[in-house]
Formats: sequence, C-alpha cells, structure tokens
Amino acid sequence: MTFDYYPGCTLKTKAKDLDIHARNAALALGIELEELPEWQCCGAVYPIARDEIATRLTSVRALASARDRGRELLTLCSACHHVIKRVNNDIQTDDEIRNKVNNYLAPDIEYNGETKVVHYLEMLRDTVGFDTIREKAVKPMTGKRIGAYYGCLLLRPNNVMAFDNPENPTIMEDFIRALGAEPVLYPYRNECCGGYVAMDDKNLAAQKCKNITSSALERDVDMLITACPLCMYNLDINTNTAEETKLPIYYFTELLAQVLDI
Amino acid sequence: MHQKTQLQAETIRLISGTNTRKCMKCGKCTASCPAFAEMDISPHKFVSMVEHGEIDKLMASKSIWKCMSCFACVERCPRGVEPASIIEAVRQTVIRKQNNNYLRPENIPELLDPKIPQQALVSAFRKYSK
Amino acid sequence: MQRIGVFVCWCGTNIAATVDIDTVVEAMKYEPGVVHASDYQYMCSEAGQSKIKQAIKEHNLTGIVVCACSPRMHETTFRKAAKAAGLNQYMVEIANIREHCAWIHKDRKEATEKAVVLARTAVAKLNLNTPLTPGESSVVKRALVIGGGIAGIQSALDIAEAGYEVDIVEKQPTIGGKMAQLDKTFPTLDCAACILTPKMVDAASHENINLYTYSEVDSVGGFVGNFNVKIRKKARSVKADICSGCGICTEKCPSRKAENEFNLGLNKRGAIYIPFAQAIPNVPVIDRDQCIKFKTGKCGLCAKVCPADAIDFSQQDEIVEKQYGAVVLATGFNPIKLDNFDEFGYSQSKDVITSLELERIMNAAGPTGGKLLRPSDNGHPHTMVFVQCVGSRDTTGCGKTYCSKICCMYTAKHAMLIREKYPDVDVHVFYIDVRTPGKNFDEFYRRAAEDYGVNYIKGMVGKVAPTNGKLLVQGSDLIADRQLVIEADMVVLATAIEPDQTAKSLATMLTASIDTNNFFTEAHPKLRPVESPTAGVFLSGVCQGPKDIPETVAQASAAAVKVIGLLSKDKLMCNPCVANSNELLCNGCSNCQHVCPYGAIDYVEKEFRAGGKTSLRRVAQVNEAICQGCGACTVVCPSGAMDLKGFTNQQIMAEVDAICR
Amino acid sequence: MQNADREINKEKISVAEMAKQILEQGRADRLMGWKRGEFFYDNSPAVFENLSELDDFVYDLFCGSNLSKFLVKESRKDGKIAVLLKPCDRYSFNQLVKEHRIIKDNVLPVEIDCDGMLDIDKIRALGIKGIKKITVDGDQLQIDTVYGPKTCAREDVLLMKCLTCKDRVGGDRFELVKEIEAMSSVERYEFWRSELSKCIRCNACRNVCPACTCEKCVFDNDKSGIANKANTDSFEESLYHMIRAFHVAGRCTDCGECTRVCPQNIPLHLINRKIIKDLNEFYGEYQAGEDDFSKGPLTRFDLDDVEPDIVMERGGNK
Repeated sequence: MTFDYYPGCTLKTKAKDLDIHARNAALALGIELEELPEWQCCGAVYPIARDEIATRLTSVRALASARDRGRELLTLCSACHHVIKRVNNDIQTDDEIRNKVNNYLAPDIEYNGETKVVHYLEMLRDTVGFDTIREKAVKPMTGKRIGAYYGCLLLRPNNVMAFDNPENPTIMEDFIRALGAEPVLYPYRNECCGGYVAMDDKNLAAQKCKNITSSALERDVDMLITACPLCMYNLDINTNTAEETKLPIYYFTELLAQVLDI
Repeated sequence: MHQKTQLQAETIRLISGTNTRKCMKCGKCTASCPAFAEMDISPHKFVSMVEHGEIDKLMASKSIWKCMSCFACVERCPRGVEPASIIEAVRQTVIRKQNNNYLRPENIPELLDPKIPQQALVSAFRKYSK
Repeated sequence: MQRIGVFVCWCGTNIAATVDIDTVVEAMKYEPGVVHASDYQYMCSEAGQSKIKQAIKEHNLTGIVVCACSPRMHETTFRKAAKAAGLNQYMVEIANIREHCAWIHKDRKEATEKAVVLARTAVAKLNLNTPLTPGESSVVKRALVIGGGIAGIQSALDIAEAGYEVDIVEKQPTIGGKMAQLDKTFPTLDCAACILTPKMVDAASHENINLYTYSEVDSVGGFVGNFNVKIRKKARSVKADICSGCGICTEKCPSRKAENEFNLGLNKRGAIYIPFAQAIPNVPVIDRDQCIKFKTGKCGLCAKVCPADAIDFSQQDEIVEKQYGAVVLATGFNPIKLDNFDEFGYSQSKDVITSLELERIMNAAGPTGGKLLRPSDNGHPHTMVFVQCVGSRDTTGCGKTYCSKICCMYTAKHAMLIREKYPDVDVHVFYIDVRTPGKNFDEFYRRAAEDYGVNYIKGMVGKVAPTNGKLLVQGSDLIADRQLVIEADMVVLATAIEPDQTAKSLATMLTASIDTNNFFTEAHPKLRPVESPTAGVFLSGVCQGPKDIPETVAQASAAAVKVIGLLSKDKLMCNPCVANSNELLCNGCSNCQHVCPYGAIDYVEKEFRAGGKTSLRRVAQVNEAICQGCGACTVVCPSGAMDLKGFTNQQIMAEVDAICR
Repeated sequence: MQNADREINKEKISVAEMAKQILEQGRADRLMGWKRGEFFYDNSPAVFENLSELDDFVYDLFCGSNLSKFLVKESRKDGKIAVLLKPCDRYSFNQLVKEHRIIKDNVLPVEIDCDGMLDIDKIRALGIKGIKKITVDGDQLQIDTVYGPKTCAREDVLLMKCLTCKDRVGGDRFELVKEIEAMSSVERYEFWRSELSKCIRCNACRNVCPACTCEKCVFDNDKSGIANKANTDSFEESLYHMIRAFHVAGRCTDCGECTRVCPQNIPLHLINRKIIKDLNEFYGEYQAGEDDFSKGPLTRFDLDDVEPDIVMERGGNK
C-alpha cells in the first residue's frame, strides 16, 4: 500500500533519525511512503483560536493535495499529526472555518475534509499489523524493558485525535511487544514534557521532564521511546544532563529499524 | 458589567469557541495542570474571570506564557469547557496588539542552543508572537 | 347541530396576564355551533365547575370546550363536571391556552390571537364529536415484580399483604440486589444485612409471594389487567426442591477461577456457588462457563458429594407462561464502567477502588473479613482519598450528565466509619458540591467533618499516579487556590450509577418509555411519579432515577399501592378512543394488521349486499379491549377505512381547517 | 418468482395456442387476455369465455396493458379464470394477492414471454404516418405505411416501462429522478408545475393503476370538494397526483401504467419512483410484488427504522 508521507520541518534537520528509519522500516514492511510534493511546514502548534484561518492553510494544502492524489496522508511527528488531524477535523465540523479556508485557498475542488490522516503507528498497527513486525524481527529486543512516552499531542483531545484511550493508551506498548521487548507502564507517560515552553522557560520544561523520567526509572526501564522531536529534545537534551539520571531516549522508528536489522 | 469588559469577555468567548457558563467549578483543570506551579492565575480562575469580565487582569497574567497547550484540562474537564482554549484566546488578544509580541526575533540568538529543533522555534513564534 | 358552550379560564394571572380573555370569549360567540361563551378566574374550582354545570342545563348544551391548562391537568375534572350535568364525558374538549400559549408567549396580542385559534380548533372538533361509551375488560388478580432488590421486595411484600399474589423475577441466583452488598446504611449506620435479610425472609415465606430467581422475562404481551408474560427460568443445574442448602458442593468444587461477582471480583468463587451466606433461595447454581464438567465432561465432584443427589447437569432452561394484572419494574442499577476515567488509575492500580468495592472490603462477610486492607498488599492504609462525582455530572459523553445522588452521603459514611474504626487513617474527600438533602443527612455529613475530622477539600482530582507503592493524588483545592499532591495508600472513587441494562429490552417489551439515560420515564414527573406512561406498568426504585434506600422503599410502597388499587377492581374501563373500521370502505389488504403493535386487528369474511347483489368480502375488525388507540392503522390504511374514535380523520381535518382559516 | 403453482409455457407454443388449450382442456372456465381493437395498435384487455370468442384474441407488440387489476373483480366471480401475465404484470399480480384483493384460489396465472411492447406515439413522433403493419426484424422494425416502407430502431419506440424492464438488465430507472433531485427547489417546482398543470383530471391513471383498488376512492367523494377538476384551481398541479402517490407508496410496483395511459404524456411514474428510491434508501432495497407474502417497508416497524427527521436531509438540492 502507498501513502502520501508528510515528514514535517524537523524531520529534515534535527530529527533525521526519526525520518530515515521510518522510511527504511516502511520499505522493509512493504509500505511505500511517497513524500508529498511541495509540502509546507504545518506550523508546529495547532491554532486553537477559532478565528485563525491563515495558520490553518498549510495543513489544508497538504490535506487537499493528498485528496487530489487519492491517498491517505501519513504523518510521523506527533506535532504534525496533531495539527493536521485537528485542522482536518475543523474543516469537517466547522462550516465557518471550511468556507473561509476554501475562499482563501480557492482550490480547484473545494476541500471538505475528505482526506484520512494516519499516524505511522496507526499504519503499523492497522495496515502492517504488529504480528507482521514480530514475524519479521531479525534482532528482537528480548529482555529489554522499554517505556513508551506518548506525550500530549498524539492523545489529546481524544474526541478529535481518537488515537487511543487518552489516559491509558496501549498502542506503543503493543508496538514494544512486537519488537520483542517488554513494555513498562508508568503513570507519567501521557504527561506533558513542557513542549514549546522550553524556548521561554527551560527550567519549567526540565522539571516536567524530570517527573517523567523519574517516574519511568522508578519502574526500572532501560529506555524510553517517543514520536516527537520536541519531546526528544526536552527529555534527552534539556533534562538528561546529570549522568546519574541518564536514561536513553529513542525515536520509536530507530528501534523498529534496528529490530528489522536495516 | 461595564460595556467594554462585556465586549472583551465576549471576544474571548468567540475566539476560544467555548462557553464559560458551562463550568461547574469543580477545579479538575487546576488539578490537572502541569504548569500550575509557575502560574499566577490558575486555570479554573481563567474561566470564572472571563465570566466576570476581568480580562485586563488575565491579559497581564504570567500564566498565559506558561500554559504548555498540553490539553490535559481540555481532556479531563467534565463539562467540555476547554480552559486551554480560553488561555489561548487571552494570549492571542495580547499578542495581536501592535508591538506586543512576547518573543521577538532579536531575542532568539541568546535563547538558541545548537540542538534545539526548529519545531520549538516555530511553535514558540506561533504561541508568543504575531 | 351541536349546542356548544365555551368556558375560558383565567388561571389567575397564569393565562389572563398574557391572553386577553374578553377577546377570546367574544370571538367564540360567533363560532358555528356555539350558543354560550363565558369566563371565570379559576374554572377548575368548585365555583367554576358549578358555572359549567349550570350553563349546560340552562342552555341545553350538547358539548363544552374549556380553554384552560393542559388536558393532562384537568381534563378529568371537566369531564366529571360535564358528566354530573348529564353530558357524555367525551363531549368535552380542552383548548390548552396555558402551556401551549400563555406560558410560551410574551406578546399579548400574539398570544391572544393564538388562544382564539386554539379555542376555535377545539370548537371545530367538538362539532364532529359523538358520545362515546367505554368498554370493559377484566383484571387478573396477580402482579409481577421484575427485580428482586430492596425495591422489588418492598413492592412485592406490600402487594402480598393486601392479599394479592405476586411473582418476583430476579435474574441473579438470589434476591437482595445491591443492598445485600452494602455494609452499613446512612444516616443511621444500621447494618444493611440486618435490616434487609428479614425482608428477604418475609418475601420468601409469604404465602402470596412466589420467587423466580435466576430467571428473566422473555416476552410480554397483552395490556393493563391482562399481561401475558413468559418467564425463562435459567437452568441452575441444581434441583431446588431437593437441595438442602448444606453447601458441601460449593466447598468441594475444584474450580476456583471465577471472579466472585458478589464481592465485585475482589476474590474468587467456585463454579458451583451460593452468592452469599443469607442468599434466598439457599440453593447453589452452577456457572456453566466455569464448570469443569461442562467444559471437559470430566469432574462432577459436586454430584458425588451431594448428600441429597440434587445436582442435575442435564437441566434445561424452562419457560413459564403466566398472566398478570399489573407489572412493577424494579430493575435497579449498576456502577458505570470506568474505562473513560483512567486519569484516576482504576485500571492501573489495585488500590484504586470503587465505593461499592469498599463496601465489600468493609463488610464482615467480605473478602477481607471486614478489615480495611489495601488490595495490592493487604497492608494497612494510612492515607485515603475519596473522589466524588466520578463520571457523574459529565456532559462530555464520557460519563453521565446527571447527579448520582447517593455518593455524597455514602462517602460521608465511608469516611466516618474509617475514622471511627481506624483513627490513624487520614481521610481526604475531594468534592465539587456536597449535596445532602434528606432527613438528618446534612447533620450526618457535618458530623463526618466536624466530629471525625474528615478533610473535605473543595476541588477535583486531576490524576492519580501509582508511584513507589503509593498513589500520588494530584488535585486542586479551590478554596486555597492551590494544586496539591497527596501521597495516598488507597483511592476510592464515588462512581456514577446507571440503570441496569435489562431496562432497555424490558422497555421495548412493555412499551414503557425510557429517557436518554435509560431510566424509566414516569407518567408525570411530579404528580404521577411511580406510574409509567403505559397503563398497568409501575416503577419502583433506581430504575426510575437515582435514589437512596429510604426513597426507594417509599417509592416501592407507593408503586404497590397503585398496583393494589388496580388489582382491587373487577373491571377496567377501556379507553373508548379506539380504532374502528368502516367495512364499506375496507379493502381487506391486511396492512393495518401488519402494523398493529397490540395484535388488536383480525380479519373476517363478511357478506355485503349492494345493488341487489351479495358479495363476500374480507374486512378488518378491531378488538376494542386490546386496541390502545395509537392510530398506526389509520395511517397505513390505503383506503381510509380505518378511523380512530374521538380522533377521526374528519375531526382532525376540521381542526386543521380551523387553524388555517 | 416465488410461486410454484403457475402455468409455464414449457413447450414454447404460441400464446394464442396456449390460450386455446387452457379453455379446450377446461383448466379454467374463463381466460383473461387481450383482444384486437379498432386499430392494430389499440389492443385491449378482454375476458374470453369460450373458444369462439378466442377468434378476437391477440398477443403482439401492442399488448402493453396490465391485466392484474381486472382480477380484483374477476376472481370474485364463479369459476376459475386464467390470466396471461407478462413478466412485469406478475409484480402487480403478486402485490394484489398479498393484499387479498385477488382471490388466489380462483385464478390460474399463466406466465408468458415478452420482448418489450411498443409505443405508437413514439413511432408517430418519428414522423412515421399512415402505418399499416409493423414487423420485427431483429433490432429493427419494418413498418409498412401508406407512404411506403419505413424502418426504425425497436429500442427507440419501446414503451417507457419496457426501457427499464425488471426482467432485463436495463438502465438505471432512477436516472431521471436523480436529475430532478439535483434541481434547485425553484426549478423542481417549476418542472412539476409545468408537467402537472397539463392534467385534465381524466382519472385514467387512477383507473388503470393496479394499486388503486379501494372499495371507494377518496377522489370520488363529492363532499371533499376535490372530486372533479371544475371545482378546483391548482389542485391538480399541487395535490391530486401527490395524494395518489402517497396512497400507493410502498405498494407501487413501478408497472408504469399511469404514464402509459396518460393522454397528456405527464411522466407520472417519476413521482412514484422518487418514493421508491427514498424507501430503498431508508429501509433497504424493496420491490413491491416481488412475492405475495412479505411485509412492505411501510407496513413494518423495526427499532432501527430511520427517524422522522431524515426528512430534513433528503429531497435533493434545497
């Protein structure tokens, strides 16, 4: 199956690891990811304000383009997924936003929210199947205790994202099992890492991340995985300076590629 | 309520798209907020202060720069009030005024560390500037 | 030609403040058939009724229109008054100018115009009314109570005491319901079992009460006075008439994997079991999904040890068909599932429990023998946090929009009992509002706070994080405007309650209506709170809405009184507004028979003479005792042969014409 | 077809021969078929009681009329009547049996083949006048006229109802309905007003309709004020045909007789087809007259039936 792939800004630069392993792993699993031509940055944060139209347009361009190509739109970065999925929902449910967006963009065919937005993890679960990963695992991570870090953006708000149970998600744990490792549940896996506040108040973000990592360490994890470059920065670089709390953080695609031995 | 404050409150309701009257004052937003320690006005007060038209106080609040838009309050609110949307609406009301940006391009070099992803930069500009 | 009198009521200022009464009276004087029109301040009063009676005699009226409140309020009053004055009571029409007009309009001119339209619509209909005579039907002197909790038991006892036979159908193996699971009851703190079990014994031993436990209602037919009910007695796999209740089988059963539902899964039970010590009947049941004999064909140990030879693996479900005059619904409630509220960590830690689970833990007959122990390690808790309104008052679709009503009081009870028994335990209660209306209720709650030092915190819990063997409870204290984290050993969730899921299918079978939350709807929220809108079906307990034990018992007795009132009649007056087939027009197509929800229509071959010729035709006939007057047949009849007495097509067209005039 | 107790022409003899044999062998006391009219294209329904009457019997390209409805009366007479049913007529027959209008035991249904009937008006509309004789030549018709031989394509002059014959793989019978649904409400109103204002209220559509068999028709009620055209102004345009369509809703088999007989060429079947299309969408595919026992969508109640507010969503372009 072929998806239109939306990498997003950071995956071309600071989060190349997230991107490249995702592409390679998909190929190995028989999924074709075709990069959406001329995609633009999604804006990184969802414009909550209802009267913001311009900041929604780049997402709509990507969505409409995928629609025109007859494909589902696959995202990888949590922030991109959050923004694009929610803007798509706005178009589907809010007449005013839909009308204004179509007036601004004046596309050949009006965009009415037809595109399905799929996160890479959802693709692994629903299209590939975690069992297939388990079968194709060349170097399973047997014995490793891995904590899934979901963060906020994949899960909330659940009535739009519909990703998983927002307070007790399981998709990453199932993924970890498919890698042959043991998933470790810890209560702060869906608490915020601080996000963009890191730009303005590094300490606040660091404090939040410390709650997360110590909660995970208390459950004796070997490593954490994430799907978001900003979470990675906050958890890994902004916080993890002291040697004693050094907890390896990986993008989930890195481990996937490693297990598939790519 | 004064006409001006009434208009201000109405604007906040419009931008946020949420109905503050639905709040039953349970405080689950404040109970959920991960940035609470840094806030001078707690999330539940945002809701009631919009109701009372105290928008100027909210606009001067430090809380609007500390909210991380993690949507924990939105997800857990039993009445669908969305405090995060109200905080966003106040933040927008502030930065949409001329020369009122919280983050300016000239501040960037000192904030930059080489490993910071541009996602953080883009997000911060979207949240703190217009 | 009719001689019609119109009577316009002011209803004090309820109508007169918005509707110009004089204009309405004046307008009515010129309506066809009207020979008298007058007004009065309170038409429903004795004086008002006398005015009507007097006018009927004076003006020789053949029918009256009363412009007043909703017919749900006073239609009966005015029909009785007309009857007393010698009119047929179906020659009375009500124009609702209060609820449908005065109360919903602000503009006096607009309201007055509408009142005139409503009044002349009633006159137009009345011009075509004919006197109707209700038929009669018999009453089976037996009642069915569905649900054997405290509500069902109380209703059954009261009905039985009045001398009527009652059957209780209970789907569990024992009667007792939720109350049997409770430890103590507020506000007096009696032991629930001590006050419930005598009633259970009374019910079981009463000569007029017949218990069908481990049974379900399969289908319901018929109508008030004559319900036809099929009861499925599920196979217990134990012969109830032989079993002595010695319990050896339950002790010897080697299968110990089943979750004990009476203890809410806090411990295990055998595949053959008696739910609890005082169960009635004291006869075990085999859980066939768990039984080794049923799963593998081997074992059968229970049969070997049974001294009475009562085990019967070949037992089948049995269908009993019985007739009833009245039905009482007492299907009760369950706590909701907490899947949508995992921020409280219910699925992540054994030490986060529901209030009903705490009842079992506190109960001497429960899994811990009444000792307060942490489920995770059987340790003694030092700090406990109670969270109120978990899933109640939630409009997001995750929980229930309503207040579950009982949680404030039972949480105060739990907190008080724990502080009383274990003074070393710190108890914190997060609340949104504390709601304690009820006799001695607020005093009870204040006692928990003031005398027992329960720490009430105005605020809500945002997250419960199981950490280092403790539960980090992050909540808000709105009075202090702060966020706080309590390191707790146990968290108790005051979980919202919802109607038992059987309510939905029963509602369909009985054509009793349920609301959006699946609570049974009462005929009138204030004035007919224990009757369902379906005649002969009554409501008892939480199946109608959240309520505590005193309220449940009060309602159960009220429902019983209604049932007794019904059963004491020898004949029931039928609604004369039933369907009627014009045989000259009927094509015999059977459409009406297909749609009739009550099976009230039959077809017969009849001879007709027309133009000197005799022909045999198939025509519809309505059984007036069964017809409920719903009108479905009149709509589906392609030839317009089917009509509803009192609401004929002609009358309805006349009303439409009057409105459009 | 669900019913076994039917005559089927196994030996492929001619329909006329079949009719003869039925009466000869006494399998029925009477036979309902078509007899030659004044002109070769106006064959009409007839009952034949003996072999000599069969001299007028005809079954050719102009036997479009549906015989089912006549059985409402005929099946109530003494003795057994055989009836010739083209594939399309069987639906009406079944529907009437289901509604107990036809007494099944008194009827011998005889199924006959049909390759589609012709519409004389369509032939004339092609400019072919003075027609003497028509013979079929594959897809073509050879027409002998007073002005010499002419030809035309058979498909072009079939009756409307034959174009979407239920027994042949045909076009989408809702194609025109969809076009009308796509109109704006103003356009749609104009369309129907212009069509229905042509109505002369001859009642032919009602009289021919196999679903219209009421003992007493609502339009024959002279107290109603709608019994004849002279009393009304725009009634035909807005209500007469609507009321009729609602009356036959769920029972109309889409036999197309209404449009065939309309002297003003109003496409009446489109109203019925709109209702059929809606019923199919709301309650699932249903063909009235498919069998003679099933309950139709409007005479059945299921808990998952559509809610009445669906009305707000349908009706095409607002």
